[in-house]
Amino acid sequence: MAVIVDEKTKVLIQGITGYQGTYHASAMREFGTKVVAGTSPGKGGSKVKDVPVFDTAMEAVGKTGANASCVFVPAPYCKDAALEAIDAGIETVVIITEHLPVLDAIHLIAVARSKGVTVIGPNCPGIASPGKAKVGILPNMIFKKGTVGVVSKSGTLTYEIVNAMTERKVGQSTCVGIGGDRVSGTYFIDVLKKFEADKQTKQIVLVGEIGGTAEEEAAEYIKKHVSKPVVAYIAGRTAPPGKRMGHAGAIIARGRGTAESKIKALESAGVKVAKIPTDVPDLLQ
Amino acid sequence: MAVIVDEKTKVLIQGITGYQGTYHASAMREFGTKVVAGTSPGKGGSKVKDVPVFDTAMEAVGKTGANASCVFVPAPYCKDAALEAIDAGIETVVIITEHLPVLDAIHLIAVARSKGVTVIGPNCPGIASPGKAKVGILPNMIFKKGTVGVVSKSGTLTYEIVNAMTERKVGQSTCVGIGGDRVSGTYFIDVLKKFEADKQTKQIVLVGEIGGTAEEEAAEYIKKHVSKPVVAYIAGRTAPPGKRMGHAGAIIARGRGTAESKIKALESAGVKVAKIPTDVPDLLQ
Amino acid sequence: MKLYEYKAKEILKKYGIPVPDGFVVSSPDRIKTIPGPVMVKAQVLIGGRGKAGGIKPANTVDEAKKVASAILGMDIRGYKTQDVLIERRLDIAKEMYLGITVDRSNRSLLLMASPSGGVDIESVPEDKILMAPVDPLIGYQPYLGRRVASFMGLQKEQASQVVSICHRLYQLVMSEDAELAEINPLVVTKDGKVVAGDAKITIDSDALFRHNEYERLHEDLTPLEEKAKRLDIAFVQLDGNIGVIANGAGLTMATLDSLNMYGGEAGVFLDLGGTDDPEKVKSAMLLMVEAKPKVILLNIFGGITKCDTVAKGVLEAIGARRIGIPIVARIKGVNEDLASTMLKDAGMIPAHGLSEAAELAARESQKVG
Amino acid sequence: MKLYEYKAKEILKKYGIPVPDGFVVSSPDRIKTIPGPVMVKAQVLIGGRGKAGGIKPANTVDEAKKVASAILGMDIRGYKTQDVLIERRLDIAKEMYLGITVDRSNRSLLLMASPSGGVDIESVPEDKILMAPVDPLIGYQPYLGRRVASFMGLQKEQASQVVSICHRLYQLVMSEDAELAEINPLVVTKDGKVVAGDAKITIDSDALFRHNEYERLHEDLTPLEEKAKRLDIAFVQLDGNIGVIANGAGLTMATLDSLNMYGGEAGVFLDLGGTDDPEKVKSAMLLMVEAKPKVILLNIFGGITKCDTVAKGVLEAIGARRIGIPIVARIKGVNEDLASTMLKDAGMIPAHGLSEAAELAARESQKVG
Repeated sequence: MAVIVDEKTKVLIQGITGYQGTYHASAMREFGTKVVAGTSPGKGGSKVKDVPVFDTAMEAVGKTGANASCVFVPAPYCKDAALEAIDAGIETVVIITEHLPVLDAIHLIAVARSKGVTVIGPNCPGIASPGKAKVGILPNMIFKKGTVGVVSKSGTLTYEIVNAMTERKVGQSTCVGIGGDRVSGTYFIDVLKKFEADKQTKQIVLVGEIGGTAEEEAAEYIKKHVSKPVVAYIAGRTAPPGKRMGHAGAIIARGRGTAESKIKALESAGVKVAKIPTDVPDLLQ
Repeated sequence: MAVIVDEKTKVLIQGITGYQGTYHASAMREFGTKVVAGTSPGKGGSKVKDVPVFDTAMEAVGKTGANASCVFVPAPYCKDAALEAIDAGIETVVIITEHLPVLDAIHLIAVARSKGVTVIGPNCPGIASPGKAKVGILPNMIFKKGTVGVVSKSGTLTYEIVNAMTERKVGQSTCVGIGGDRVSGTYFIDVLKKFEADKQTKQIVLVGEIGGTAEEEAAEYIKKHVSKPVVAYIAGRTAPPGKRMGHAGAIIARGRGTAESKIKALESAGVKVAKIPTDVPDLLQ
Repeated sequence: MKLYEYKAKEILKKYGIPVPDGFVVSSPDRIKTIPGPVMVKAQVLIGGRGKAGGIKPANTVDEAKKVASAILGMDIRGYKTQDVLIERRLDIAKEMYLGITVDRSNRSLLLMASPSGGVDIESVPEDKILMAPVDPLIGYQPYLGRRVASFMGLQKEQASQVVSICHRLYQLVMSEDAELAEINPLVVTKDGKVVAGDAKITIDSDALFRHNEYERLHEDLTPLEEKAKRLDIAFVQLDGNIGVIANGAGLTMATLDSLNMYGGEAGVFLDLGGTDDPEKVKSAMLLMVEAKPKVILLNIFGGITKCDTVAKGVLEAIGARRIGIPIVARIKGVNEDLASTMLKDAGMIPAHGLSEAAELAARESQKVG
Repeated sequence: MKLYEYKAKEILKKYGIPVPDGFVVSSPDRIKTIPGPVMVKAQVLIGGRGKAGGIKPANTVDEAKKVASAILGMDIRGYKTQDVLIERRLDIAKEMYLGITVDRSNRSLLLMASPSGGVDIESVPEDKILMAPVDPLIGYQPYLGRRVASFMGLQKEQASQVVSICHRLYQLVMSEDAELAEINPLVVTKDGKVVAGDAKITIDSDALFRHNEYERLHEDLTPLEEKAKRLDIAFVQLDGNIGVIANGAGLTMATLDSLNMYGGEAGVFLDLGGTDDPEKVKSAMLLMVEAKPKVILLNIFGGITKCDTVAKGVLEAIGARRIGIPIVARIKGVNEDLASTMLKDAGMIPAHGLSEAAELAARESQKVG
């Protein structure tokens, strides 16, 4: 089982000839992922570490059957690349690129949703189902196959938590880094729904941060629809109000979206909330 | 049964205060249709023949539960009105307006399809399920409740054929005038699929005309998916090539879309094709 | 609404698509200088100009004047040449095809491209034509241009020029409400520039309300066509002797088909669209009289209006004049019997159905022969 | 990137949204004439100007100069007033609110409107605020403007002005990549005109690559903030004495939270984003030294790079200087033990986990007091 990516996932790397693209194509392969194609306009016909490179996503999908893509294309060209993947029939688009203009995100995600395509990101570390496949840049060494589903707005903080779990021999079914931009293709609720339905997943870890109301909405959803135990951590309890914390997602505005409101909402939905990230494994059963 | 509109249809008339809107709101009511609301910007709060008028479709839907709309708004404002209806949650939008710019049609139909909304038209006479409901401008007097489903690109020609059927005591389940513009919300195939699934419909009449390839595509579909008997008439056997016949749909281009090619395709799919429109009832069983 | 090549190229230029330097004249005297060796091209709204002798080279001003004199006034497949475009001659390395049109089946715009252009695009084999629908919700994105450039087999410099031209052509179509915008050939010159060799643009006539600038453009219409256009009546001139008036394209065509079955032939037809508005019927009747057919066949299927009201309009149009030709009239709907009587009393031949009307009109037309 | 009111109004004007006549000056001497009775408005990027005395009326040039003198240089909630906007005073009949911003939950733009404006919009009750998401696939259509006008309770003339302003504001947001465009108050004047009384526009800083015109705009940044911005490092000044460097917003916040648990307080933090690029870590270290904290806490979770390579960068940054303050360093990932040894040898305090690092840094900070 696992969610979104698994052993059937065949990955197209968009922007494979760049430093990040090349490095992570290898890392994904080392994780066990089927990396079947790359794109780089004007470099069609070449290879990057045995992976065939195409000029267009249409051709890459046609010739290799890729069904997921991992986008490393720089922000000014990222919307174009993601829409190209969608138009070519890709089902899951993981956008690593950061600093994507919010209007670009709004348009491409609306198109994806209208066509039933899953977008993860932008500005996210990607997704990993240990023992099956990874699409993204999460470090390979931190994972261990298991039964805990992890969904997180954060990148390195997720690594911290997953690493702490693995050190305590608590394995993961799938770990989804959804990214913390204001507008993202996948929110907590989308992943919670999948974890609830996934047989491999027995418990869920949710990692949120201040800003926005996605955690409050997730708490509402958990209360109504999630039967599996959920453990959470919310970053930013001591963050200064009104300061931009590196993410657009971390703006505190109008009294909503504070750590307190999120923690309260989650606790009232029966979620155990850790005080510091490394406490998360202790709260899992 | 019947398709698309029936006794559960509650109609919003967009542009109800215009001559056509007012006239046909009455005619639809006389047909037995539940006409529940009208819109006319700036005239909210008034009534047209007992039908409450609202400023916006959102308000009309919220207050009356309208689930279908009939658009009489002039071409320059028609796309706006249709999208307003879609955004307000209307499920079936029947666009009577003619001369809608093709780019407007492309945009609004794409939006509708992405949201699962049925658009009929533009430039169509609408749809009638005798004994249940009519959304459009088809003349009330020509119908008789029965078991033949009619789908047609044409307006008055449909009236001619339905009238001929009724005079011969052959009743109709639903009659859909899909319009002959180059880009329409509903094509033959969309309706054939519904007629095939509809229990009330026992036989199908398809009225096409030269131009485009919708009839050829319908023939292909009938061959594969339609088990009910189909009778067709194709207008334009003697139309001069390359002349515009009032509809954009009636341009003969590049040897495709001729009456011959359509008739041949339909006959090879087992469809009986009438030589003149009034022969249609003879070919029904 | 089809635009002349010179107008189409003006528009391409406005959107930043390279076209050859040039100018348009309606008289050879207006040619004062030329931008190097040129082509002199007849401006007519029909294909096959080249074969008809409407496109000729010239190397000097005098030569250009001479060639222009020969082409101006030339009859090309029924169209009189009123203007010529004098245009810098391109040093052609490669001719390609690029176009955007409406794709009915996909309900979208369609980007079409071929590495082979210049010749009749219809004779290019299918696997040499890229047909890429533009998803309306996605819109044009650069990846479509890259698909085109890759299909054309272009590299680097030329590829990036083509990507840019695709984008600009799409913007043109969207902003100008073009239902067709075609560059054929799209030329790669010997010095590596990508330039529009010829251009066809058709503006969606339904969208003219938002493009006043096109309303004033010249169209080749006869006075009757002009009148019909103003009345929003489709007017078509054919070869027979029966004038047909009907409402709705399908019904009009079915009327012609039925007429044909009985051996009659339409000489002109007027399609009122799907209306039975008595004023419009009356205008059509007056227009038809001006077209001087030998027999008139009127076939109106009534929707909104009562038949007697429609009949009254017909009588008003005809009543005053003694036109002395047979008029077969069929008006279907509420009060149709009353209408029949009225028409009969006024000397017309009433009919009760489409077949009967067609049969009667065909018979009358054979009489007047 | 927030724009000053005068700049925001220039942009509104460019898109055809009416604004009062006016001009901006940085010195009272520049006021030569005024367009009738005016308001003199401090140009600062913070709310509450009026209450702070930053907005004053004037009726003559002399009065305007006097008022401008008083306001220029004024400190408004920590911001120094460098410019004033001199603007024709509006005859206000009604004050409303109109704005477009990003709606995270709906993943769309959100059109917001209220019949009550001018006051702090946050205190307007919820049922007096229309929140209409703009479906991204539909885009703005006039019906949205009609909903707004109807919600505002406007009729005819004013309604149609508001419909037009909604459309233009949407075009502005789309074309200028604004993440916020707010007109508050949107004024109906006594002679029935709808005019933007005040305006806030924030341009999406991620979209500046397609808006060179904004790159040159003045921003109130300290030299360190300026440097951090160039390096794409988030830099925030706080009240404590510990300098925190971490990679990723979530990890940075978790580091602050953990620090707080152990009684430590951050004085400045640098967030590198989700990278462990040794060059960036090194730059951040150098920047942090300039910020002169009492203790430095470095917390890097390694992804791509080996820990010893990251440690080498840290040592290069620090090595040359004797900064004489405790540095607690934790680098997690491949070769972390080697990195620990390297840092320890250089006199830093290595830590193995987030908690340990936070605890050590808090303890050091209490020592230095």
